[in-house]
Amino acid sequence: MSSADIYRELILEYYRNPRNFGKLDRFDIEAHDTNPLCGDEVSMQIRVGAGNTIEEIRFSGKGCAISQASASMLTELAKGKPLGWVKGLSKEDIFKLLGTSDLGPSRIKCALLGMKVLKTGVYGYLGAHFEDSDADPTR
Amino acid sequence: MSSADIYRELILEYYRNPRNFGKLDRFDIEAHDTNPLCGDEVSMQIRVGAGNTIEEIRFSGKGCAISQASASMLTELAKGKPLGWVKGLSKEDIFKLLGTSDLGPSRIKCALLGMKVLKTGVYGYLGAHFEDSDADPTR
Amino acid sequence: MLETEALDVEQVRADFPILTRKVRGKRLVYLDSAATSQKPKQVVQALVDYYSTYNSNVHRSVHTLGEEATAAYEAARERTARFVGASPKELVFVRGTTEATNLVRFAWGERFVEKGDLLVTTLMEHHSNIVPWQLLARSKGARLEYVGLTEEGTLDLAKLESLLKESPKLVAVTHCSNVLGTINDVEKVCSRAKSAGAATIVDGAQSVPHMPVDVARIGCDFYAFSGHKMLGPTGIGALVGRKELLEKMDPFQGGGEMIKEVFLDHSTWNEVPHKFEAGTVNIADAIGLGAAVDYLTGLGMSKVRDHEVKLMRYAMETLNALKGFRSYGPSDPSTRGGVLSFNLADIHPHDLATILDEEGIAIRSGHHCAQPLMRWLDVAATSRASFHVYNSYDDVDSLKAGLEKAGEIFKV
Amino acid sequence: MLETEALDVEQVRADFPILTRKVRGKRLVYLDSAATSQKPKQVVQALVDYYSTYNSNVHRSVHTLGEEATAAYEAARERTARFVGASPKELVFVRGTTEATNLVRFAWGERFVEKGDLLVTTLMEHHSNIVPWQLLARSKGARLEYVGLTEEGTLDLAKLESLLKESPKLVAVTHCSNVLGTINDVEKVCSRAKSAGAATIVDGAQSVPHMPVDVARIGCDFYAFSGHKMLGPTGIGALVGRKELLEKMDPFQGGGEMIKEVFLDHSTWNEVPHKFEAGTVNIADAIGLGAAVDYLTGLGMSKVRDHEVKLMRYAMETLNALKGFRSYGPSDPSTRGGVLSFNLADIHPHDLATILDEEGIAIRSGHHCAQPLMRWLDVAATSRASFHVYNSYDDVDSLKAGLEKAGEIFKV
Ligand SMILES: Cc1ncc(COP(=O)(O)O)c(C=O)c1O
Ligand SMILES: Cc1ncc(COP(=O)(O)O)c(C=O)c1O
Repeated sequence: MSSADIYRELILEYYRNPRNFGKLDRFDIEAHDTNPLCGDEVSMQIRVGAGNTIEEIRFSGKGCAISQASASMLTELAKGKPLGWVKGLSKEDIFKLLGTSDLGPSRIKCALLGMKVLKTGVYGYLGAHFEDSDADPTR
Repeated sequence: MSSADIYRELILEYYRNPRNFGKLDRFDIEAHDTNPLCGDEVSMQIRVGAGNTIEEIRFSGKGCAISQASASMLTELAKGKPLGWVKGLSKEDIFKLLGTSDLGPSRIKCALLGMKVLKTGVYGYLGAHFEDSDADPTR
Repeated sequence: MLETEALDVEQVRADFPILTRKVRGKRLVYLDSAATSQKPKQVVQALVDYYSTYNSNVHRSVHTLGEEATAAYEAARERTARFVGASPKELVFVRGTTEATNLVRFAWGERFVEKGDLLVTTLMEHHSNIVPWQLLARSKGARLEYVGLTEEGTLDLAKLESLLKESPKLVAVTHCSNVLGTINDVEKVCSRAKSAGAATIVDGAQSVPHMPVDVARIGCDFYAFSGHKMLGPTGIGALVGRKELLEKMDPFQGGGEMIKEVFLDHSTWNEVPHKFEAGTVNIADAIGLGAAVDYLTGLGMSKVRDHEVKLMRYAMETLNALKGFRSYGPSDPSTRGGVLSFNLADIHPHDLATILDEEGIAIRSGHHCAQPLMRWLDVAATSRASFHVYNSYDDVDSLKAGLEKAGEIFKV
Repeated sequence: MLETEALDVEQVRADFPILTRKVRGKRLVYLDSAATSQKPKQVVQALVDYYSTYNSNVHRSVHTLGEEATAAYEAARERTARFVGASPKELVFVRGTTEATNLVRFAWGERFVEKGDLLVTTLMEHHSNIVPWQLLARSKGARLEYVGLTEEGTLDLAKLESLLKESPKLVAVTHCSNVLGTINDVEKVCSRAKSAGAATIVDGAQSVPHMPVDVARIGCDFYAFSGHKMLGPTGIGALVGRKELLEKMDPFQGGGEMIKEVFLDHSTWNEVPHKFEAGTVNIADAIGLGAAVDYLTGLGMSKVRDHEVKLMRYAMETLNALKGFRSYGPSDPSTRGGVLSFNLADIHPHDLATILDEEGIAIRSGHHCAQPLMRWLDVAATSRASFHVYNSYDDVDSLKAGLEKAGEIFKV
């Protein structure tokens, strides 16, 4: 897959006009992470609604098109879902959102940063333990 | 030169029956050094006589035949000489005593350990500065 | 300069086997030498020779292999020291620049820095010339202050002077910035720092590989550099230090080789530089570094420098014409080292690097281990193209074409 | 054991180009593997491949070469970790055993050891497992005590027990002595130390190269070893540490790669093991160590061990018959590693080594970085023959002939 394919309209569109970008006034969950190897940053805030659902979700951050677009796409997908749904999220889901899995190992970390932040936040809220290996492309 | 030549009678004789081995009751100069790379040790004591001569000299130490024999031979040579004579000593003098210069670089350090101790002691006594390079086989 | 005196790039390239490799079907255009340089076959051959004919531990050995290995290791020390104008007794082999600054932190800093002391570094440093001083300041209750930068990305010398009035214990400065390319007048900085009573450490990671360096003229107390950026193997580098200072310092790591005698309750130390080389040293790679020094010496460091200035001039002219192209650091190529950091419109450097990679072009993207500088530049990251002896105008042209393609994809 | 299952020494020897070399006109008889082992061509080839096809800096790179180098480096970590029964997140690449113990001294010791604390090591340690604890004790005002030895050169376990009653903070012990050959029951020592609340560090420099090792079974907190003694390149080794402990520890060296974020006044750290790998790592040699691990795994570590026990048995039988021959350490070859220290009459080990060298035989002579042990043995130095996979009965026979010649020259 060529880079022209990776950076198709959709990703560029989300990069330049990210959905759910910003902060919430009231929120129950907040998480932040950076990719130490490339410096990308993503924060997420979630307001939990009735029945432990993701009532509202916002992200902010800076970084490459892949990290920011995938975080933005993920917030759209997550909105309205029960918190427990987050546990089932896998990297394949992210690849589906992005429309590609053909990323080098370092770019995969960019793609999965949003998911890592979302899981960290939700698992912390649920009192569960986040297993790093899920977001580790070397495994 | 083969090792049978290096370890000729003379060196073995000095190794097993070192001349001037031991300690002085009264002495004006004392110096000690070890070869950190192989652990050989040599100490020397000198009693300074009239006209700044080496009136009495003893050495002690432990180590290989080459380090101990050359230190012992050197004490014999030095005895009675003026202190200033020590300054002119060079590694060639030691090779002459040993009857060989065909030693690998690490064994040269063994051969020159006695001279290094003698120079350190005498230079200290004369207030002079001992230049290491003299006894450094890598120079 | 006569044309015959210039570097013969084609001849140089023939010494670097990796350059014949294809990346994603394209010719490899390697523009990431500031991260690590490629290695000429002479360096690799030095490793192969060592391992296949005289591999042995050094210094404590009486047998032939051991004496050959020791002689080669010490000869490499001698050649590397002479290469930067130092004496071999003043050169400690370390893993690289980072280990060198950390050695100074522990062996000099823990001994000589006290509560309330001031340490000075600059905003353009690599993390390896910042974090050790942060850790030292924390452990000793000292203060760490930064010399800021001018608009052009050079040191704010007025700020330096005002910090020097506070009698700092240490001034740490890079010879050449790995992001801005700025070459600092380290001779002047060290002389001013010395007058103020400060010890000085110069980070030579981006200078020693690219220009003639003479530590005696610079007049610093410590000078650090990495072998892998100067055509040498990974895992080896050097700290050069003034002998009297090295002798006064505590040892760094404890173990074999650095001791003179070990008793149950205490130990005494070997002579410098061995006092700082604990345990089995990186014999093969030190010898490989010696071969890299020979290779560079053979080319001539002035020629290497001239070549890179010419390349930089061409690159700046060529790339500045691109829409949305913005570069950082001094505008005069002759005052910079061979690194060019830039951004292209709103394309994130990682995305840019991915697109260029598809064209066989290797650049670096990110914070370049200089986060404080990134914040000062007010960017999250930059792209960086960096040169070495094997780069040519063709490589710059390829980069330009790659950037044009990226501009199209991102609809810049 | 079926004969067909034994190591095929001739086949192994064909992998080691250096063994075809002549020394002083004689066949090279290399009996100094405890100092550093020779390297099979597979290891050297891994270095050549790296440098000539995918050399690049790791971890911070988006381009193809960088991703290949990163993948190879991390794969080497994975294979090396599995080789000793650890997880890759628990394995820090260092220069060698010495850097590993010093890392623990600084990153664990400076953090967790306090004034008045007790540190315990043993009389049979290499300087690299003594000097760091002396320095730590001095810097913290702690005490260092030694477990003594029995007549046979094994640990005095009664002394260990009495020291454990004083609740030491650390017990440092070697898996296999580089002088006596003694293999310690480190599983037992660690379990006793753990019950007493002590952290444990095991020096695996002489065990990992020669026998199957499983750190999980040993149950230590830290395990250290060197690549260059296990058929790998110089300049690389490993510290294995329990993940929770590594996470709690301070960083060691500061710089690139080990940080997460750097601000002007403080920094935060990367995840383990990267937190302890500051600066550009020794990429090529880590990959080379991975190749050495593959080579040893291919041979099978049990076979390696069996081979060395057989050689040791033959050597002890053969050499003990010589006039004036005296060896040190346990008398049962099956309880020892592949090192045999000895003296021949009153011939100093250096003189012996010089005479043997003339026969092409490389042995080590001196204090073997174990001066406290030398004092306990009441000798200034010993000679040491040590074995690895490429040694054969022929080598032992050559040694015997060489010692006989030395005896003649010295008129023993
Ligand atoms: C038992 C033992 N521990 C530690 C070391 C030190 O290893 P290195 O010199 O590779 O750091 C050695 C070898 O020199 C050794 O034999
Ligand atoms: C200016 C500068 N200083 C220090 C370093 C650190 O060098 P190393 O990673 O070899 O320790 C680098 C390169 O990474 C650099 O560019």
